[in-house]
Amino acid sequence: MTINEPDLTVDIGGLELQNPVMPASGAFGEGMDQVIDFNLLGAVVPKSITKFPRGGNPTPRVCETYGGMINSIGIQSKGIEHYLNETLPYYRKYQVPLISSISAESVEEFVEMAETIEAVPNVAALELNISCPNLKDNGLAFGMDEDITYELVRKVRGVTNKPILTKLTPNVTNIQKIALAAENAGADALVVANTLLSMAIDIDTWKPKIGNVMGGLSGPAVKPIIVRQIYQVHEVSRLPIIGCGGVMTADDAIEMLLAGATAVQVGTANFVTPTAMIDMIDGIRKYMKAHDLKRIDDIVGKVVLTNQKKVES
Amino acid sequence: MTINEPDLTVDIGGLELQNPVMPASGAFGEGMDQVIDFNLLGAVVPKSITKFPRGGNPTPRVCETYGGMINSIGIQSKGIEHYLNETLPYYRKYQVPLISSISAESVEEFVEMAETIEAVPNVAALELNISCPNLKDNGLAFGMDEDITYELVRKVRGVTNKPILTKLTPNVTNIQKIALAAENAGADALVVANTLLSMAIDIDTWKPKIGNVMGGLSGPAVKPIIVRQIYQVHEVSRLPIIGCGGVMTADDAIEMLLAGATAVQVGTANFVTPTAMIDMIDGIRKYMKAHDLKRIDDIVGKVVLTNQKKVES
Amino acid sequence: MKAYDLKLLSNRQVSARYWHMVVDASAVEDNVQPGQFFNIRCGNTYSPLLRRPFSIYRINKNTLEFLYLVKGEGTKKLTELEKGETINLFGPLGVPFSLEKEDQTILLLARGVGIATLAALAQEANEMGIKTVAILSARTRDDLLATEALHSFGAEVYKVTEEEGTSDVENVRQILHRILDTHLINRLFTCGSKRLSVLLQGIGKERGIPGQIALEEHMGCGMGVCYACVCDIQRSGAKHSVKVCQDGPVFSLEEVVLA
Amino acid sequence: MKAYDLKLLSNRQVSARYWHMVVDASAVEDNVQPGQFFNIRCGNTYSPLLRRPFSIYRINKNTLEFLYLVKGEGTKKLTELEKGETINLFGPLGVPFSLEKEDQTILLLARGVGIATLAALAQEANEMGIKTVAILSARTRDDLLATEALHSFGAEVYKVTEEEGTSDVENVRQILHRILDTHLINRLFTCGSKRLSVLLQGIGKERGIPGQIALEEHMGCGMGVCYACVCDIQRSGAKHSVKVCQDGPVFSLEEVVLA
Ligand SMILES: Cc1cc2nc3c(=O)[nH]c(=O)nc-3n(C[C@H](O)[C@H](O)[C@H](O)COP(=O)(O)OP(=O)(O)OC[C@H]3O[C@@H](n4cnc5c(N)ncnc54)[C@H](O)[C@@H]3O)c2cc1C
Ligand SMILES: Cc1cc2nc3c(=O)[nH]c(=O)nc-3n(C[C@H](O)[C@H](O)[C@H](O)COP(=O)(O)OP(=O)(O)OC[C@H]3O[C@@H](n4cnc5c(N)ncnc54)[C@H](O)[C@@H]3O)c2cc1C
Ligand SMILES: Cc1cc2nc3c(=O)[nH]c(=O)nc-3n(C[C@H](O)[C@H](O)[C@H](O)COP(=O)(O)O)c2cc1C
Ligand SMILES: Cc1cc2nc3c(=O)[nH]c(=O)nc-3n(C[C@H](O)[C@H](O)[C@H](O)COP(=O)(O)O)c2cc1C
Ligand code: FES
Ligand code: FES
Repeated sequence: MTINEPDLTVDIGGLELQNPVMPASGAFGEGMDQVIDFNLLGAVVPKSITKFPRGGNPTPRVCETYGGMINSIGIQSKGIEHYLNETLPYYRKYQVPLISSISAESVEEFVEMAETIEAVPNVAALELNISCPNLKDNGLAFGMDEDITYELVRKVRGVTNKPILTKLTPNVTNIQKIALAAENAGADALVVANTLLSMAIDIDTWKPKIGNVMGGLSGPAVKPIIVRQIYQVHEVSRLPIIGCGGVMTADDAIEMLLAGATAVQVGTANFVTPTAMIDMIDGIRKYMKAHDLKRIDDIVGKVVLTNQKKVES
Repeated sequence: MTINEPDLTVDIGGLELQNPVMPASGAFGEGMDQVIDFNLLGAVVPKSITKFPRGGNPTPRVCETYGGMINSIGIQSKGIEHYLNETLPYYRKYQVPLISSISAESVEEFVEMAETIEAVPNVAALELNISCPNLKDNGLAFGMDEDITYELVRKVRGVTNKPILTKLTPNVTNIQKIALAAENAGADALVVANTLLSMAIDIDTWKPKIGNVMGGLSGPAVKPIIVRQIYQVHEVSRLPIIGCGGVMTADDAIEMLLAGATAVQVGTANFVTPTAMIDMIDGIRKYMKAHDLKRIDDIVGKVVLTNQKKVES
Repeated sequence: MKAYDLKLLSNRQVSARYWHMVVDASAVEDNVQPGQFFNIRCGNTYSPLLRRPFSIYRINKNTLEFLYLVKGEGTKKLTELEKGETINLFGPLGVPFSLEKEDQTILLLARGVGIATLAALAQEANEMGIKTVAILSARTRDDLLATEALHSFGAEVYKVTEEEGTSDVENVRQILHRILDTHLINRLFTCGSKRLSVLLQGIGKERGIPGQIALEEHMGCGMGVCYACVCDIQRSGAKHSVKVCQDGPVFSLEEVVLA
Repeated sequence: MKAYDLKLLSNRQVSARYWHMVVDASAVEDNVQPGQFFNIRCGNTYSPLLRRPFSIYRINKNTLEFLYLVKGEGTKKLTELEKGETINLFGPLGVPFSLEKEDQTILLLARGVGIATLAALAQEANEMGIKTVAILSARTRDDLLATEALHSFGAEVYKVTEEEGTSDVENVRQILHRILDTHLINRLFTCGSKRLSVLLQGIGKERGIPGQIALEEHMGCGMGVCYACVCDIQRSGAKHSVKVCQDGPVFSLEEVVLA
């Protein structure tokens, strides 16, 4: 008797992945190759890169909250030169697609960086980090504005043929509008979402627990907010969604798939359990077998709303 | 030797409270009089009332997430008549100020209800619940729009001399703008904030865990997001802020005071520990003694930012 | 009602899925009655955050007993507590069952954990000199936990299980009719199964026998303030929304809407 | 490096604020060296969420020992773990101290939990036939925990405490100069105090003695991917950002920026 193995492959805007689990940018890197086999992942996503080297923010850069962590690293980066010369060549030994996350200070810089990376064959797709809380502007980010999102994605679309993943910020009034702006501008997929702008204060020292005062919240605490946003985006957009925020286990990943995600990114969980992504892939496979599901598409967006009398709030 | 007891009184837009701890609307009610002495609270805040009786949403109306709970009650209400004839008279036996939270379907209805309540002597202040996720409009609420917030508060201001507390929604891109809109329209205080729109799905049944699909997240999980919003609102507004969201202990209350709140509202904690608010008042008093703080104002907004090199994100 | 820190006198597994817990209740001031429940904190962290409601299984002079099914995170955490540890119980909450002095014989129809809820009632009936006939339904014979307790209260017990293929509604209907044909039953009580409650509601109406039902609903506060636990009651031709935690969990079987 | 589930062989309080923990390390494949650390999961829930870094206090054939100060939630949770339970340790992580075969005598200046970090080094020095002189600083004499261990490694130990009023920088400076005047010290090592590190850095420069320092910083990943744990290094006239978890925790005392 041969057991039919479920098919875990997914298509993210033309990019075929062997399974729907990949790291979240900034919570993954070369150092992890000693702990997990990168070739088992759906994709690899190195930390967001900036054009010029950046020093990042004062320490402490991370702190804990109940069921979550706040980080304000400040996209410490060695710049795109180093990325092209050191980071990308390092990843060449792996067979899984590499997604380049880029972060920039202006639309023009995004375009410039996208152009540079367009020329690199071993980059399979671009992820536009338009969502990092930008403390210069009191936590505002490109991704908080519909028009800027549209313009930014549109211009990047003009210079690249690689799939464009747009990473949205959850810190918005209406994520559907931003999602549609990115879709209309030509994005191929949406990452929902980055971290929730947060703050914690030490009541003994009266100082913020993060050197940079505010930072982004990630981890289990944020999952219900992100699941809701995935559901909302899936309602209006035809683009594949990559769920991100509080995915710790296969169960969390499956919940996001049911809400409408086609894949997930994993950040904080890597710190808690270095093998989390591998465990998750195994767990999804087991779940599919147990529920006799053949393909990931059998789960995506399949949350059951019938019998749910929708009553006004 | 007489020990100088710290002074816990606070002034919320002209309303003097004996201490900065009060219940959050919807998570408090008459049934609690068997568990705590309401006369020890800073104020009482009955559940938001609507003009007409409302049935509320399908069950299950609550579910749990990591460190939080989602609720979608749907403001089940017996209508303002019942409120005037039964609820308010019940509270007359207590000496602490009563704050009436009102919820409405239109600006006009808010005004109408405010007018009705203006005539009631034992209502000390009005709380405008402009922030409940309104599922009719895909989670949109009055408080998500600057202009509507301004108009709504302005019109209510026109019909009442009672202090107006405006309860903001945290589900916005820029809470500072909404806060300023409310302030400019004549609000006396700001409640920061209501619940975060969320969703959870049962991966066994594939159904949403909340009958109404989405609901509002409260509890420890959301505290860092709310602390950040208190800090941001305190940066731009001169109005007293009532922090609300994840206050479980005196330490949480103090953290919000440091961020800029003058008082706190307590919701979910009442379910976990029915005496939570009383414990909290004791805890704040102890903290003030231990730190030799004379008044609540010695804490409000006193988060220490010096030596904090503000570096670009 | 009050939140009590009570000492755990015993907490042990009694079958594959059920645990039995005894707490020292000498500090509990209120009078505890069958049908009421306690909202119990499972552990002392914010995970799980909310309390979990559990009916009182047996009411003794200085102790209270609970019988619980291990279902999810909360009940799993409960099993980790050990004898001698302290557990926080909020209660007693809710409206109890009511027996009338005139009652001669009552009928209980319980399924699964509903057996725990009705066991306390059988105890009280026995103390009042009222005879109990009980139909217990469960997945397996192993899950028919309170049978002995019921026997000790002098109850006449009928058992049906999936395991034996005897628990289908049709069979229960036949047993019910047989009992009602041969006993003078004054009052019906049920808990634990929607299907069986619908059945009993119908038969009660047919035969004009009054009944009571203990309902379950997800709870926030347990004390009537949050409106999480509502259900509908049909009274004088109109639907009314009531709160399971405060107006119930025991309702009139005739009035409850089992849609 | 790897995340190991190891058995707790012992976990007990050794003074008012410190605990000592021994784990069965027979499964640990990597060679563990003084100055390295493990990132330890304190409990198995998401609260605390992040792992906590702890230096290796003693490295034995089949066991590893840790000495920890009970500070906040994570270390409090650690104290709740009992002998026989399993604990998840991720490591060994980071760059160890380095001793040279030519070294004759080394000097350790440790404060508080820094004593735990340097104890493993004294052990190695002893095994290499290198003599150790150690100055241990702590709040109370009770906190000077590893004194006996250091003695057993043949170290010459100087102790200063707040309790005795001997731990001020000026006094430590005098002790340091006295030691350096009377011993031929080849290498300096320090851990646990910013003020003392600044002092030792200055004296090392004055006297031209190379040194190493083990730093602490709040960590996210512990494996060099998140950039949470950075500090600055001054090298060839320019400042470089380095990661404590991967490039350290041991750095050259001359290069580290102790601003
Ligand atoms: C009045 C009343 C009396 C009860 N008496 C008993 C009893 O004596 N013995 C017993 O084993 N069980 C009883 N239950 C059911 C018991 O409360 C649930 O099984 C328990 O809350 C499950 O918690 P969990 O964390 O293990 O499961 P999970 O499924 O993980 O719980 C998740 C959430 O759903 C809620 N929930 C899940 N199932 C129920 C349910 N059936 N009713 C209400 N809330 C639920 C939980 O309280 C929690 O908030 C009673 C319920 C009510 C309302
Ligand atoms: C490389 C290294 C080796 C260490 N070795 C030891 C040791 O052998 N023995 C020992 O007792 N302590 C050691 N520490 C310090 C130890 O990691 C902290 O005391 C511990 O993390 C505190 O956790 P907590 O939850 O009890 O305290 P909390 O203050 O509640 O911790 C809150 C958060 O801050 C972080 N944090 C707090 N203090 C420190 C600190 N000093 N360094 C880094 N992060 C911190 C925690 O990791 C956590 O994320 C070491 C630290 C580092 C970086
Ligand atoms: C330490 C840290 C650094 C991060 N750096 C980046 C980054 O450089 N670019 C980015 O787009 N997101 C960054 N993020 C956000 C994550 O990619 C992810 O969106 C977030 O952590 C939510 O997922 P999680 O809950 O699984 O961690 C970072 C997150 C953490 C915790
Ligand atoms: C069950 C429940 C019902 C609520 N009902 C209302 C309401 O009627 N009006 C309102 O303004 N807020 C309502 N809220 C929101 C609370 O007032 C409060 O803003 C929120 O719970 C965050 O605080 P917490 O974390 O302390 O619970 C409700 C919250 C809960 C949990
Ligand atoms: S649980 Fe809150 S009203 Fe019943
Ligand atoms: S802790 Fe993540 S880089 Fe050091």
